[in-house]
Amino acid sequence: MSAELDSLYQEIILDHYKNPHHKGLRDPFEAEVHHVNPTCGDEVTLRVHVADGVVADVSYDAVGCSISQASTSVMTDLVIGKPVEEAMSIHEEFLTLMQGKGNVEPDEEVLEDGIAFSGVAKFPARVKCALLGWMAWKDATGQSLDSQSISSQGGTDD
Amino acid sequence: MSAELDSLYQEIILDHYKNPHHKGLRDPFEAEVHHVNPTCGDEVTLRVHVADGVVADVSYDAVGCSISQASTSVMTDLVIGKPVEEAMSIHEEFLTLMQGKGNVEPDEEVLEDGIAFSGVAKFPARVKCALLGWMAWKDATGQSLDSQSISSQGGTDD
Amino acid sequence: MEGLLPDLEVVRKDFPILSRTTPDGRPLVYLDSANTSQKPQVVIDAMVDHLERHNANVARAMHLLGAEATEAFEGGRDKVASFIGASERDEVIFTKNASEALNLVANTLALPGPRQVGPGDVVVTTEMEHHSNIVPWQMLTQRTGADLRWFTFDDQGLLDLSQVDELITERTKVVTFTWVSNMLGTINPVAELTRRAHEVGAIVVVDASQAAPQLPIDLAAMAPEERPDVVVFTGHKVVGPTGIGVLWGRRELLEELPPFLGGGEMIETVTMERSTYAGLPHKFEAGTPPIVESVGLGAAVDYLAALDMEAVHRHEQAITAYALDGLSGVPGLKVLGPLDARLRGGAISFELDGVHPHDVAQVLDVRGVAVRAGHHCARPAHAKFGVQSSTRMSSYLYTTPAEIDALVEALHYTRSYFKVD
Amino acid sequence: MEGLLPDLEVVRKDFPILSRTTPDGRPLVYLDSANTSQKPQVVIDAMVDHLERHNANVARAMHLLGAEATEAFEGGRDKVASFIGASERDEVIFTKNASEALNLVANTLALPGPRQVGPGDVVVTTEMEHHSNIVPWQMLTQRTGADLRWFTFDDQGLLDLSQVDELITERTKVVTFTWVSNMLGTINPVAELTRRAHEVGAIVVVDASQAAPQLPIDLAAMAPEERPDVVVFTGHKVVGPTGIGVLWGRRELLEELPPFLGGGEMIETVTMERSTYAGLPHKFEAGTPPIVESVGLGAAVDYLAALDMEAVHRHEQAITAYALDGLSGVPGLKVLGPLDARLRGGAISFELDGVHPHDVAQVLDVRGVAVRAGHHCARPAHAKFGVQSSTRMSSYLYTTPAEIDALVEALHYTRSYFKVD
Ligand SMILES: Cc1ncc(COP(=O)(O)O)c(C=O)c1O
Ligand SMILES: Cc1ncc(COP(=O)(O)O)c(C=O)c1O
Repeated sequence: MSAELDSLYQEIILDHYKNPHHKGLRDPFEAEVHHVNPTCGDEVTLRVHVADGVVADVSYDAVGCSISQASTSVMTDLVIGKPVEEAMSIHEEFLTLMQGKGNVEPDEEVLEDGIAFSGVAKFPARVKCALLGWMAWKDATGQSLDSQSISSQGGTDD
Repeated sequence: MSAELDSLYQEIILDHYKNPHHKGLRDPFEAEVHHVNPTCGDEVTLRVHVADGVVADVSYDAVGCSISQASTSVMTDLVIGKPVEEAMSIHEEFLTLMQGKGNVEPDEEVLEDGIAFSGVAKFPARVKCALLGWMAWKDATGQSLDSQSISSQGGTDD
Repeated sequence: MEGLLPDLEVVRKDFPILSRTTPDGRPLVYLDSANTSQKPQVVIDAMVDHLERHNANVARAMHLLGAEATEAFEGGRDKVASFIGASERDEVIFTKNASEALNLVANTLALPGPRQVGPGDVVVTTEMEHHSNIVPWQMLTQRTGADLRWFTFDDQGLLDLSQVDELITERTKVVTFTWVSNMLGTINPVAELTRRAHEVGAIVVVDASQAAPQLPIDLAAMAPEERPDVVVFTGHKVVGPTGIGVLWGRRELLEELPPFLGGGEMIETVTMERSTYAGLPHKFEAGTPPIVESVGLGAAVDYLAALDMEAVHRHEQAITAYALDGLSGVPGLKVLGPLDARLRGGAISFELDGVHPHDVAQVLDVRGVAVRAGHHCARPAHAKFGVQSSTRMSSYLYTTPAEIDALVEALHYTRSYFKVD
Repeated sequence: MEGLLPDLEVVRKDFPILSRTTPDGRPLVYLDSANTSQKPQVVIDAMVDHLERHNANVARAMHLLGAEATEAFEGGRDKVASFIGASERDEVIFTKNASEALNLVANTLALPGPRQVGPGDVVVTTEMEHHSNIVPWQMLTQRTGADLRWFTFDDQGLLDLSQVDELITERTKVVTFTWVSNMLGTINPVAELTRRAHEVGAIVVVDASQAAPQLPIDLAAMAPEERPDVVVFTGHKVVGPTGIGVLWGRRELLEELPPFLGGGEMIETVTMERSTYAGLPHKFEAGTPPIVESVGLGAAVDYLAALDMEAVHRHEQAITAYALDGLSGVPGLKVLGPLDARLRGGAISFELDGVHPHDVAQVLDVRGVAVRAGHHCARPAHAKFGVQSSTRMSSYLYTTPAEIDALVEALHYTRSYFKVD
């Protein structure tokens, strides 16, 4: 029984929960989103700053359970500094892991601390928790890119 | 089986169905009502003329099954010419018979041809058919009396 | 007989109620399936298993039973989505019945939003609709000042398509019609009407309450311009339980419509001042959804899919042809609707000269033959024939030719009982 | 322990799911009954018997099965009417759940009629409502230009009744509140609030979703001025099935309200141009009603009545007192709501310092203890305490003191697992 719990609450997760990385809302950013898990009320407000096709910063403020907090923290570690395209593919990889019902073998090269969440995939009710921050990031990044393409379009119009 | 049917479709009922009494809409009348059985679409338009506290006439136009047609016909026989109060008590008696699920012994003195409907009480789906005309009569008679008390009130006001 | 379901006797064993008898020992001949279908044992068992072993509320619950119940409930949605070939499971909304689904669309079209119907707009329906696809549109048009117009139909029970240009115009915002009529049996030309409606930018709402039980529906296989925007049906007619209906809608449309009922499950966040709403499908599912009903409906559509809806359809057509033939031998009997089985579904309404439909149904019932008498919630279609009511037999996948024989024989008996001739 | 149901172990045997175990063999401790209740065998059996032997559509069908199904369905209505002491069976309307019942009232109050709510009118609710008793009124007031106002509550979770004069005025058209809170557990003063509302001519809508399972309700015994005009509850919380809710309303009020959903069953007559509507209860029951659900609900309320609702209430109070006592021994645990069992129902929400409610529920689940974590569809009430969510245990008639012990022990374990202290 404790083994079952331990597979969910791996040390890495509890560490990130107690000491979240990159927390707090920062400037500059192109997009800010607010995502909610309607079932349980967990919330995240998240900002993305993209510069030259690279995820320059992700900052956030969030309330929620250990899984949602830790996964948001791990996500920032994984995407900050990466080209947007690469970051999106990490997102894909994490999504695949989470939706795999525990049958997907995570690639530590790509997901780093994220592999600690492979146990979460066996708890369907918690998958949404683990994805809250990631979904917010994807949404915000999409909006950042849109706003940039609009402003750069605006540029060519001049 | 045929016995079961025969208890429902007694000769008297089929006779009234084929040759309904008092059918057609006539003057004078104080109230006209239109009742529908929403389940099956059977309809009756019925007029009541009350004079000196007596049911002077009941006339009607109706479409419907043998039970509803016959029961309306029998009803007119029973109430026309009776003091309103007595007619209402016949109505009560018929209602009791219909709602008795076949366990009420009808009083032929009061219900005359109406006793032929005692078999109907055993067919819950048909009870509404048997009551369509009676309910319309009760409604119209109530309205007749109301209209008379209003006009007689109107009289005292002069 | 050709076209019948293979192993029909085995299939019938799946339906416990079919072995019931009347009080005097006659076998039950259930010919009222357009009203509601009977349930196979697997559907009942799935519901029992759920209630005895997995019952919990869904979505909100994080515990073992909650996870099981949620999986079972959402599994029902997946099965329904695949049964009708929906491209996305979240386009499947559970309502309480087909009527609520139609009201949901009609009500939300009255509210502010990109699809709002207003004065001068036209809503088109048909004269052969079930009341549930008339009254909601009367309410919508009365409340918004829009005009309600309708296709009439001919003596054969076929829609008068010559009215298309007059009815479907730039003013038309909604075109709604039944895929298969529950009274006439008529199968309407969904693709053609939908294409015409889409040409003027109207949305198309199809009442598939009678189609879903009888015809294969494959939304994915339809050309987009011929695919309705909304398709509704009801659980209890597809061998599933009461208490659940299905509204499939194109995602973009469902997103444009404002929410209908407010409450638990359909919100994103709530403060006392204002609320925001959840995404599809939950936006339209206020309160505790029909959980055990979804489990039952999932088992039901799986059962139908395993039989193969093409085979079910062939069976219905074979039985319907046989019934039309048998009925034509009853003197004074007039069928209201198409006489060609290939143009129709399995509901056959008829009049019998000299005997009121109630009385027909009553005599039939005493002989164990269950049919419906009345207006079948289609008074306008009856009015068209100048009658209040009719008698209707409706077969389904478990109906045998021998049951049709029993009906026909009982009709002959009815005539003799009432001494017609 | 005093107050428990006599023969509690025998009663528990009525509920098949209570003998389930977790994957590693622990007994299931179901403490999520405010979310949904478990079902006794008699309810399941009644539904099975109906589906296997008596299934047909109701009202419309004149045959043997149709008559049986109608009697069974309407029998459910009779049983519900007697369960709540309604003076008239026709005042009992079946909806799909409590949420639809509340929406029905809120929606029809927006329509033209003697009760229509308009600009300047006030609708009063409370800050402790379930979302299903907030969102419909937000929608109503937003659509009509009326004002939505609300009672707040104090630290103990009790309504601030000093606001009565300010909130309930001549402008007030509707006062609505929950009888028993699903989050705080608070029991609200129905008689007093109703009397005050009636003094200004407002109608009173009571959400009895949590009250009906736990308290005896006897409408007939209430003084007319203290009797609410509408009382709603939901089938699945009173050991009945999902897919059915109850709206009881005073006849005169229900007659004043226009119909809600349009369609089959709720009409008197239909032409293409206009329709007239049936009388109560059918006026508000469009489409095929929840038939097998009424059968299940009828068996459910009969089961509760046989146990005796006074005894069920005593049981809940005894268990709740025992639970409050046990929880008070868990360090860092704070109950959100009244601490006196006599002032409250059986739902106890709490915070545990240092562990998020999700994580509490997760650890408890692994130990077989099923509780709910989240906002329990009462975000405004949570916001009041400055939190998004809480953990909630909720007992019912089948809950034993030993199950409360298991909860308390699992909470101690949770603290040690997360190394709080
Ligand atoms: C107080 C209260 N009101 C309303 C509801 C809504 O009930 P349902 O979800 O069955 O519509 C609930 C239960 O979820 C409740 O606890
Ligand atoms: C064509 C058609 N539409 C709508 C309905 C309404 O379905 P429900 O009563 O389940 O809402 C029916 C069945 O009664 C029907 O046959």
